[in-house]
Amino acid sequence: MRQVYLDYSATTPVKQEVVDAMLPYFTELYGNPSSLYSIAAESKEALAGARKQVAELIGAEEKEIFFTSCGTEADNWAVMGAADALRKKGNHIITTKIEHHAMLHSCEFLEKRGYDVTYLDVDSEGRVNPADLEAAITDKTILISIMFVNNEVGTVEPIKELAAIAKAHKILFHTDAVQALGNVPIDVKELGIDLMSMSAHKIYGPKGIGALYIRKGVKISNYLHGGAQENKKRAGTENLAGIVGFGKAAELARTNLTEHIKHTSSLRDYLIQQVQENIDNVYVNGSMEHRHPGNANLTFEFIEGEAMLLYLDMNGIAVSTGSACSSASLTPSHVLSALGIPVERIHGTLRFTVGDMTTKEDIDYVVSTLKNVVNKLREISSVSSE
Amino acid sequence: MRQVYLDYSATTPVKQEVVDAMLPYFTELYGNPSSLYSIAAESKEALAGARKQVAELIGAEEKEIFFTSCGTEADNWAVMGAADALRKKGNHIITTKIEHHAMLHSCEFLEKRGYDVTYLDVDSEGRVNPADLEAAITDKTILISIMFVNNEVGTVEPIKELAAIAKAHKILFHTDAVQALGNVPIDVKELGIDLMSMSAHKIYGPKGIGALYIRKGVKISNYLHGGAQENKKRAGTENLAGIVGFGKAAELARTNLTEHIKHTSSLRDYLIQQVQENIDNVYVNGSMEHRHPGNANLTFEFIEGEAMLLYLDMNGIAVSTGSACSSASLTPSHVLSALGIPVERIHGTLRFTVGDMTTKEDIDYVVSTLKNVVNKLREISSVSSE
Amino acid sequence: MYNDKVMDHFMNPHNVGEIENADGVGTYGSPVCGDMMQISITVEDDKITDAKFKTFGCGSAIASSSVATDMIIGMTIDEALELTNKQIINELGGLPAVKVHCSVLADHAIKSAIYDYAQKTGKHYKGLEGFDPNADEDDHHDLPEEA
Amino acid sequence: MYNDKVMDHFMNPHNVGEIENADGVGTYGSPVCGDMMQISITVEDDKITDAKFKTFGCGSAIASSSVATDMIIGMTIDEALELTNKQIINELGGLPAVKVHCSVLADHAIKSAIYDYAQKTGKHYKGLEGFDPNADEDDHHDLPEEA
Ligand SMILES: Cc1ncc(COP(=O)(O)O)c(C=O)c1O
Ligand SMILES: Cc1ncc(COP(=O)(O)O)c(C=O)c1O
Ligand code: FES
Ligand code: FES
Repeated sequence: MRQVYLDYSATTPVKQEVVDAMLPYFTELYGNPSSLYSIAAESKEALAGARKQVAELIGAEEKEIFFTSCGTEADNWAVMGAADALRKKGNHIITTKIEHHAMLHSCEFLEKRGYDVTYLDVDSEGRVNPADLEAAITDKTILISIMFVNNEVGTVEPIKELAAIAKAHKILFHTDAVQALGNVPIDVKELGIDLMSMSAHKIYGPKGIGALYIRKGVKISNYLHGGAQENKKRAGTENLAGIVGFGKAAELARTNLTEHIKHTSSLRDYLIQQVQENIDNVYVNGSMEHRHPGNANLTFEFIEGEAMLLYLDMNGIAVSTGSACSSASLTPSHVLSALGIPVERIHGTLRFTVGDMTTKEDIDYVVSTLKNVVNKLREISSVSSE
Repeated sequence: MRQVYLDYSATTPVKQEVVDAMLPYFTELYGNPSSLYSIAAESKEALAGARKQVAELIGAEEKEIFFTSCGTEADNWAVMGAADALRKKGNHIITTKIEHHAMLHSCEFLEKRGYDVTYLDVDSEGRVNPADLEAAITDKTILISIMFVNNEVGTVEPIKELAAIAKAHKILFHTDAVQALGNVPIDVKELGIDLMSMSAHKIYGPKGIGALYIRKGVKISNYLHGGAQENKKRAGTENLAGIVGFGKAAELARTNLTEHIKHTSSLRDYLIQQVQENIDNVYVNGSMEHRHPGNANLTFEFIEGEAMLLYLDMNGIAVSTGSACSSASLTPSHVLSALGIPVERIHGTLRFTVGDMTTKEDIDYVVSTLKNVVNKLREISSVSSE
Repeated sequence: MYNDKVMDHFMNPHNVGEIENADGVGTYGSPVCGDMMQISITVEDDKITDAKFKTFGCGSAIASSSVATDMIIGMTIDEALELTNKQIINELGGLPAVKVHCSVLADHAIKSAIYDYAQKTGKHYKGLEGFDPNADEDDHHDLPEEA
Repeated sequence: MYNDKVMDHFMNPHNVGEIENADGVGTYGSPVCGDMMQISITVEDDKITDAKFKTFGCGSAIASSSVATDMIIGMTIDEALELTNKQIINELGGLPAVKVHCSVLADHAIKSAIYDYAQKTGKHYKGLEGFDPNADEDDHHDLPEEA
């Protein structure tokens, strides 16, 4: 049976070149980068090389890149580190209703410990209105954190405008760019970003390695305390092979960016067009103009997401759902709710994300399978258009 | 030139079997364990298998193992999580003067935020006196954290006795077992441990993956907030390949434990004996009775550690120093200071750690090289026995 | 996440549809909470001779509907009223903890269908005492979250 | 961590030893702070004609001693007194930031040796004004930590 993976926003396979770059650092060049002997110097050089590769992808300087264990840690560090360092200045944080749980749950943790958090609304396409940000700022605001690209609906936020507002008020601006990295052009200097979270496993690198960009001059408290790694800002023996893999993936993402965007957006557009032609009562969620190139977030009325997902899986197709029944948590997607999508539709929503390995034949197979699955489930369903 | 790596306490090469176990999880079985389709189910199973392997190494149940990004994160989580969760009960933490910086710097961070920390002394062999612990406990004590095996001198602490004292006072007991894992037998149930930190890269697994054992029933706050991974206790997409590698390494450590201890301790003893026979004015630091099987911490009088380290490195030998001039930090080792070793001797100290790949020929080569190096540096030195 | 039996009932559900001129029809849940189930039954001599379902819901809800309708066909009304979600789960060989509530749907929808039958025929059943088909439909989501 | 030139001076240091009947001998540092350097010099007509060192210290301290003694041989006393640790570092092609202080040792030890020579001969040098060989020997460790 054909296998089609259309969940590149959940995670990506590691590219062979990336694995090849990593391999020597397990068995041969295993020295602890903090040690002083020759084999450790090679590890140190490898770290420096990877740091450069990640810096180049986002227009940063090497010493502004701090490796973490994942995007989640980068998010936690940014918000916890800013909250701790700036406690005397204020206790107010502004973020949005559509952030990843790494940000939302960190904010909830802080709320229970004396911080105030404003969660900005978004419009029906998932975009933050800069005027809302402006209005939410108080003299106690110490951090503004707005994601670059939403992971469910793929909406790209107006980061440059938002960062400019933060700057005008001299407030730190953080963005969770985990979904943006390698999918939209990013130049942190031009965009005016102070802190930015990244993760390797969304750009064909390994899982369990991320990074936080900290603009030169920005001071936040450390979050992992211990050894002097990462220029004394993030302790813990470095995930050497993981970092090398992240670096290689970043380099590939940089050199392939234009081609990657072209490839994924054209297949994504083809998918949406084919689905709309072949299946009734389908909605596309999010913005078509400001959108992650691989993302198609689609609602199929009258049926439920997990059921679709499982039927597709039985046909070798991997997609994801943000619906109630999709995961350990049964509450409907906070992102789709924030876009104002009615709950019954949220339950019928699937996220498809195409990636570098996706082909037109894959899409054709997915659409024809999807058509059958939707028909079958609509027959079973107790809800209908009549 | 012969290459001899004698710094297994800094990090270990990853065993080939471990790399082989990891490889499929990069390019083939790359599914995000949180997803619902088949390829993700395989990832989930792989996590469960690794959790079992780690649990078996320490006599824990699978659901008591929570993967982290390193030993440092496990230490931070234990102390920060306990401090946050038990703030209402008290603000006093007891640890020792010889902990790893992951613990010490976390404690210093807490001290600046209203917590009191007692740093217990150790005797000249590096052992904590249980009576000192008993005496330090107050009604505000919420956590006792004492390392299992010290990373510099290799001293094994009387964990069972110390944990029993904590238990008698109903205080949480954490131990940093990063150096103990795979080097001494550990049964968390029999020892009465509540929280225990581990790291894969000290047992022939990859860098950048660790774990915290949390005894069933023990409640500490989360430290990385976000998704529902690790039974909702540690967020962040799992380092899938890293976890699989840790699992495999744990399995090998368990099945090889007796052999590993025999192999390393006999070579270590041979090293010490040969050094003492061939070089004058050498001291062995730490306990010979309660000692990490691979550790030889030796002081060579009248010369300085970094200089020795570099000369050895030029001869293909990798060892480490805890001396002033060994690392970015120039303060003399806090561990050797706590043992009461005079500062001028601390500067002349090297740590040798032997491991599974070490041979008798390696040791012979190291001893004969060391003899020349020590002689040469003593000739240059402005300090002498005269 | 589901065992083979659940997957089989989910992929090839039995008794899908609506019985024309059914003796009793019950629905439970609502699309707003993500699950809605309709069950229709034919009754002869106080025995359920046929049952069909339509379900808007997850794999577990569909599989529960399928196996529950299988189970009640041939039962007396009183036996069917005693059917618990636990029995449905057992018949399915188990469900993941977070999905246990999906089987509650089926047991409620069956009760609702019998309630409809009882209303139409003026019959009384002990097993229906205290049963309110319009009770808070969110109930089945109120189970404690997985530890 | 060290460049080739530093490594070369470290592995094959020049001028190791003590000059018998030296005209001046100076030590700086102490084993307690991890570094101690002794320099002995021969002086003819206010010119340093020979210099030797013994150093207890790290690679950088040994390399600094080696290159510094090389540098002062042939210098006049006044020139030697003007030698700065910066020049020593330059001659070595650079040192890691945390190791800069090690070169200060050499420049102090040289001054101490000249001081000793001045004391013995009753000579006065402008470059020695304000120099106290017994000043706090921990000085060279007081540099700011790397960022
Ligand atoms: C005793 C001890 N604790 C903690 C750590 C930190 O572990 P990791 O390097 O995985 O962060 C180490 C090793 O570096 C260690 O030896
Ligand atoms: C927008 C966003 N932020 C943060 C994360 C967390 O990154 P990681 O999985 O590396 O912890 C993800 C992905 O899971 C994401 O999509
Ligand atoms: S029907 Fe609600 S989760 Fe299954
Ligand atoms: S002599 Fe002190 S660090 Fe080099």
